[in-house]
Amino acid sequence: MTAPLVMVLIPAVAAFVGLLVGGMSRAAAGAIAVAGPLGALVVAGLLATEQPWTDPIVDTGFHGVLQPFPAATVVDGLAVSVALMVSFVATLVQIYSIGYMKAEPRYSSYAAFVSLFTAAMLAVVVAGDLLLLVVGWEVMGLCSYLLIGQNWERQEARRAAVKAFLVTKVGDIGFIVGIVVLIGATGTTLVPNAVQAASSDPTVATVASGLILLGVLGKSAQFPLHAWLPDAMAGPSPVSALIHAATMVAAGVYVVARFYPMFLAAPGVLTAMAVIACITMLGAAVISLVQSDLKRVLAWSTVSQLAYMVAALAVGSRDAAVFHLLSHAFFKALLFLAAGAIIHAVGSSALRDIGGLRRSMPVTFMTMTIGLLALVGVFPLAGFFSKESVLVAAEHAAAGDEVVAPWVGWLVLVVAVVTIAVTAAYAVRLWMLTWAGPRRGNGPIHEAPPVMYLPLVLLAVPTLLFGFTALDVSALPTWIQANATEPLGTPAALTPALVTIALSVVALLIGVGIGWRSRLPSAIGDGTSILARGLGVDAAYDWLVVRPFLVLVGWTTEFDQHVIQRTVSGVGSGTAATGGRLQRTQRGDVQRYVSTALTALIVAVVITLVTVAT
Amino acid sequence: MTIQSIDLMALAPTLVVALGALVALIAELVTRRGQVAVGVGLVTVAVAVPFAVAASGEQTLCSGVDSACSYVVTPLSVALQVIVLVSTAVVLLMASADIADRRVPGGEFVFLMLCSVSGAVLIPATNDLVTLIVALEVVSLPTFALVALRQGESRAAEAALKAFIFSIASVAVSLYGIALLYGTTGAVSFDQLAAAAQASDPTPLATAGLVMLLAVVAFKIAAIPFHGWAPDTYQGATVPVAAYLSVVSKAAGFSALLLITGTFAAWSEMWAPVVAVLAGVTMLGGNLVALRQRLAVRLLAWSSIAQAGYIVVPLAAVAGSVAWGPDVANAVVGYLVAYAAMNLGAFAVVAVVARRTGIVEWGDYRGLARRSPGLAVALAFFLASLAGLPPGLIGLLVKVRVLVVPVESGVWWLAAVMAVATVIGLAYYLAWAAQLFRQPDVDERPVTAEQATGSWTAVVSVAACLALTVAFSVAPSLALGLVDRF
Amino acid sequence: MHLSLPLLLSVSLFGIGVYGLLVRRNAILVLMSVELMLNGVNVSLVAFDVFWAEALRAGQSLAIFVITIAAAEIGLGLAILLLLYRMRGSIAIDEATDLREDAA
Amino acid sequence: MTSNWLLPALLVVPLMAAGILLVAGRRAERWATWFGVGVQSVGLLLTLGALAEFKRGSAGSMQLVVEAEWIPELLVDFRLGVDGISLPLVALTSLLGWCAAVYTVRRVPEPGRARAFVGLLLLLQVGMLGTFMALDLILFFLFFEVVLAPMWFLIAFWGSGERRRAANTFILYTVLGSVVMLVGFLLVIVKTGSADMVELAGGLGEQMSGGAQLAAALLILGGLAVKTPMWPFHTWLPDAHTSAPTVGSVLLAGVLLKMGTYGMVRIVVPTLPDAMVRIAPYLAAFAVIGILYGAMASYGQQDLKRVIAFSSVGHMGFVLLGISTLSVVGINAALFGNIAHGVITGLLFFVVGGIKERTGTTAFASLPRGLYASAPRLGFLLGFAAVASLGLPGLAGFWGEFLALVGAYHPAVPEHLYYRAMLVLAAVGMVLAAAYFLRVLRRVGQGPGSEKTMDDVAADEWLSWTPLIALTVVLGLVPVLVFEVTDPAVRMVVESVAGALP
Repeated sequence: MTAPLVMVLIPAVAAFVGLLVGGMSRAAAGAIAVAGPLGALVVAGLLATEQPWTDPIVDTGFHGVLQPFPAATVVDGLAVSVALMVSFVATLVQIYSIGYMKAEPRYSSYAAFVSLFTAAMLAVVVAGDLLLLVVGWEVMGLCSYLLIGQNWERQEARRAAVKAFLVTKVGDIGFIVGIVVLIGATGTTLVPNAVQAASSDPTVATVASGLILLGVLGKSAQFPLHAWLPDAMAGPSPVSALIHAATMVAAGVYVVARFYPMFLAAPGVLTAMAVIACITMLGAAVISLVQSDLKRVLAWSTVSQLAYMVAALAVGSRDAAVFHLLSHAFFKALLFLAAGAIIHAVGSSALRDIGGLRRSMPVTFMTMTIGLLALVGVFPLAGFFSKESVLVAAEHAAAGDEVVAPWVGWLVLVVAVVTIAVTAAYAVRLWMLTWAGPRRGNGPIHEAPPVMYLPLVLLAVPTLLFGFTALDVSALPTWIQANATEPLGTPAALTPALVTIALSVVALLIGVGIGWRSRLPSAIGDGTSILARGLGVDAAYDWLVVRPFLVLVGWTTEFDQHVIQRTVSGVGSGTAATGGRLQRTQRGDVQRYVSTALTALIVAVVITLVTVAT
Repeated sequence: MTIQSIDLMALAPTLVVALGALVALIAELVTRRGQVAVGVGLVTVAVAVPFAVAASGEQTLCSGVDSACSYVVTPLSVALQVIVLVSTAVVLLMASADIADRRVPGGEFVFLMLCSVSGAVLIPATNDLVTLIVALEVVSLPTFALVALRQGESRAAEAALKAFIFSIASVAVSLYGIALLYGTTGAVSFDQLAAAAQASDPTPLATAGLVMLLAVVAFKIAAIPFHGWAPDTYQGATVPVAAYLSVVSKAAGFSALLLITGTFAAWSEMWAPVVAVLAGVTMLGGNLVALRQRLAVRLLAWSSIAQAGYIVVPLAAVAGSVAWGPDVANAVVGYLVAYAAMNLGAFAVVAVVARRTGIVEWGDYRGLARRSPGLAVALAFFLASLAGLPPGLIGLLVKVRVLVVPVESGVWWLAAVMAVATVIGLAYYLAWAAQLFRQPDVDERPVTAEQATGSWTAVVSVAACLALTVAFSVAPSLALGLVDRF
Repeated sequence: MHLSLPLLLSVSLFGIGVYGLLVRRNAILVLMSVELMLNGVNVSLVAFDVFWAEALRAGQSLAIFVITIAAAEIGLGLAILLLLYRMRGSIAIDEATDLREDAA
Repeated sequence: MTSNWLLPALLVVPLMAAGILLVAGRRAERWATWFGVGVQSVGLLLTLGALAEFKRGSAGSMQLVVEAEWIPELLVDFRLGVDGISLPLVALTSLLGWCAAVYTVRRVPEPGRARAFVGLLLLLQVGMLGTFMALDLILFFLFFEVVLAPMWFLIAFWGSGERRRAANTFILYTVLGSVVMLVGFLLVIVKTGSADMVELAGGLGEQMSGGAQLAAALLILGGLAVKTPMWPFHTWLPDAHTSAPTVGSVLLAGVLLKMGTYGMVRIVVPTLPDAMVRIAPYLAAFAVIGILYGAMASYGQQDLKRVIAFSSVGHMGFVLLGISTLSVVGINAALFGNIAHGVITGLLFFVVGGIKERTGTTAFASLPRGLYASAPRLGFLLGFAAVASLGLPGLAGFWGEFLALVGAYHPAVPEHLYYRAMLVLAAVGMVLAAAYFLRVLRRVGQGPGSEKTMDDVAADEWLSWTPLIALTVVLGLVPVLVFEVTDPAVRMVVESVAGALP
């Protein structure tokens, strides 16, 4: 039982125990809930200490598909860093939930599912075996479905849960078929070997990575499978913070990072990724600008930020993507938890009811402002450095020294810069509507309890300091590269370049200007405009997928009910009817019987004579 | 002129039965009690069986000229004789109840039945057409009298009339067939006929003659289209007589069919298709009409018509690589043995229930399991066997044994028809079996007091059939390998 | 005399017999027509026997058997008709249809 | 093989018990169900003994073989034996039989008559175990038919809704199938002169001419397809499941469906390899149609039991796809899929039976919503079983389907691209499966919760269901428990097919 497996099992066991014993006392449930992810964090820390992980692969020596449980694990810089982030954020979310979920009757099952989710995410992170990866991937999807549908009394919670699961499941078809192709083509289920073998054969690489990309689009809510994330806000805020901001949505990016040599061997797929990322990045940011609900603004912002990571991967820089993934996790979790605190205090998440809370919720105000600044990418916060690294990577690609064509680099660079402006705009709008201006809504507002704002503070620390680790090459870059199973050249420093800084500052200022003008309450809108409802993508889904499916279902049930059923019962009644007709020949007159018999005999004689003659 | 030496030992079974008939008649006259006649009947059968077995391999009534004997005992004939005799014993047990309460004159009944049985015992061992026809008449005529023997029942006369007219018509036609065969081959003895068949292809007259000869066989086994009389006669006659008709007289028919097809084995491409169509139509028609029946006896009549179709299948499938031979004959005898046990059992239960409760419609058997569980389980077992559904194992095994022949000879359509017929058959057997175990509806039919006298013998007949069927299910080679035992 | 003449006679007798069997309403006439059919058979049997003239003279012996069979049948037939007449009062065959399929 | 008394004992014990119940008087009504549990427990112990005796190393060859001549005229010998393919199924049958018996102790369905009910269950057990142990074609056919009468009575007398029509359709349709299969068997026996499955699989079957092989394979597959059920021979399944009593549908879905696929792997694939190689692509096509059709049809159903019935059509579609690949991974996936489906759908039907008992209905129109609130544990089990059934990785349902896809990527038959298209369609089937199960959970589990009106899962229900729940998780986490037994036997089967491959 290797250390990574222990790290995965602690939250899983906590979940199981929580489910069993949770009903008894809330305190016990709370303690177990926090203990799970905390245990994982401790083990992750221990793993981090033996930094130059000598032999990353710990496999069970039994390849081939019919093996005992796929327990092979991978421990390298990439895995440990993400694992640390996941367990850190999960622990904070569990602590936060104790306060947030005080009035929730089904707290024990909620806490258990969050721990189970953490275990699943960690399983994906340390998965050295494709099968373990698939197990973690799907269990994550299930936990997100269960947690979104936590208070299933509400109609939109039920609908959102099903929508989330099905849309991600659509993506998962591609993912599973991709994994099947990978196993089939390379014959092994060990991730490094499979990736190495796949990257050597371009066709397999293209097909496999194209299919896996489908799964990633579903999980990381990229266009066209992004529609489920905004609706997922129907779930409780801590869930949105953990799953729909920091971890699960990032799992897609992580998997691409893990399979990166294969993706590099398929430039076509990378180009497609770049285009999709750009569409999502800009589209989501613009939609976020017109949202009327606090959490939906943040949701669309997450979609846009994820597009940044995908774009970074598309332009050939895995480190930039992972760097942005980590930093985004911190400040976006912070923002969602802060939003949760506000909703907890105000009672509604609609912007109309929120306003002028600066004085009544000081800590939340302070931490949320830090988060928004990081989101926008203001120096010296983590967001600035990670976003800059993406821009630098795009600029390298534009210069043509990456696998992808230069125009892709230019496209990503331009769209990224424009999105910075739009991001700044919606961030400022959000800030102004929430904190500045007169107090909308009524009733006393007081600060969230300590158990809720402590995690906010704890998250604010990495949001402030994490950026600096990227400066010298020996810190974060080497950490991510540290004897990664597939070395990708020398670890370049993720230091921002002057020209990109200039561009982003200019875009930032423009954005602030736009945001300032649209801070007036009248600009909130009621969220019914086409733009607000996600550019009609949902309607498109309804027409292109849901409606035809229901028509098909109708045909099948119709076909099954009438055609096949009718034939079977028809045969039944048909035989009975022939029986009836035969019966009518028996009317009782013996002379009629004899005449039929004799005519039959004559016919038999004639036919036999004819057949014998021929 | 050599005096024909007659080996009485060979003829013993027929003589014993005939003698028994007379003794039974006289016994009833002397003692005025029908039960004694039944006792004599049972003793006669008990004595006849060992004689039949002992006679195996003998032959007699041989003509001095070409030493062609007209009475040859083969293992096949012994098996058929044993089946006929044992079935008669069961029918006598069944009938003793009717005889006891004067519904049927005891002496005459047993006398007529034993006369008919003496003919039935004669047929399997006949070796020429003349003896065959005479024996067939000896079997048939007493049965019409038996059918009409029912006191105070106008429909019995009508039933006897229908059977009688159908019989004399088919016998006349068969005789004409024999005349034609004799005309074309100049021989009546089976050995000479077989030689003539091997010698040349069938001339048109011979073909016509043979097909017409099959008429009387089709009448005896009540195969469609010669089945018209069967349902009406079974309904008109008393249940034991209907049982007798459905088993013993059919066994006689099958013996005749086996002998005829055996003789003309060389011409099998000519008669096999006719028999195949006969079997196919009988199986399908019998089951289809049985679906619609409401009266228990009429349903059993149509069911026994369908079962006759199954029994003929091996003969019908003689084609290509499969020639007429012991393998085909054993399949027919195997099914016949199982059929006799199952069918007699079903008739026995119907007889008991009809006498105790007066129920005639199988629909009214609802909840029989509540009132007399033993009878219900027995009837369910017989119906399952007839349907070929486990726990009625023997019914299934003999169907498998019969189905092997068409599969081996490649007569696919026949195998398909049998498959479909079995499924249709299952429908009505199952419906009846289900009625037995359903909750009895509210107005429980009053169960009349048990007729004290003679009712135990009827139950014994049910028990005998049940024992036989279960024994066959456990050790199927008792039935399937009966011929090899002698 | 050529063999076909007696055969012609026998076929015609047989045909008339069959016609009578199927058409006549009175049971006794039906029995008579069956007799006709049997005699038709006898004619052909005797004719064939003459034709073959083989040692056993099987044709003639069968003819005698047929005659006895006919007698037995008639005896039994009349007994059944008597019973029918006593029960029903008429021996018309096409009235004797109490036993039949009660087709719905 | 020292203890070859094990297998006959497994058959004789329930048979004698059924006999005792048949003969026992009316007083037996009281102790009938306990007697049933006792007998099934003995059966379970015997099975565990067999599992222990079974030597994993030589899982490919027949073990615990018992042989006795029975009907020489039909070449039928009473020959029983177990190998890697049949052992898991025997174990599954014993387990489900035991769970059913425990469930029936205090829950004999309307109209009671416990003595007859338990007797029929024991007869059913004999038929099912016999089918998996028989090594002679005709013996296999006999046990195949023994199952029908008891199941017919269970549906017709203890079922609900228009149970008589459902029972009749079930038995007539299956009997027609089994008779067609019998004709196929007879053709094989006639052509090869032997009815012994091991001999036939060993190579005797290959000597049959191509045409005869094809005819026999089509006939036998036709019969087995009705039992599986393969689309379009599935119409009897929804009616039978809806009308059958809980325990009836558990055994019907849990074991009876497996006799079809077991027959294919045990008889058709090794004995008629040339024909199988030509038929495989069409079998794959029917399998995939079954998957998609089953999923879409179950989305449109208005009754909980019918949804699960159609889901079984979908799951068996995956099993058929696995078999049609004729590859080691594919057939292993099929056998695992059999076991997983048996356990999960058995659990599903138990839970739905529980719901029907508490709410009196399974129709969506009249089912109360908010089961999660009114009976939390029952709701959790419904959710758990539904999620397992839609193939969540980590639970038993996933391996059967996923490995069938892996098998389809590299089928033994030459048509690789064709199979990859099938693979993608089957994967689409997975998301449809998720769709209809989530619809069920949303409609039944969630919704404006009514307060706790229903009594939650009772003790005896827990006792009866826990083995299934545990097995779903254990098989999900450690699938090798089944694979180590089935793999050697499957390699033998695939070797016998290898000769026929171009």
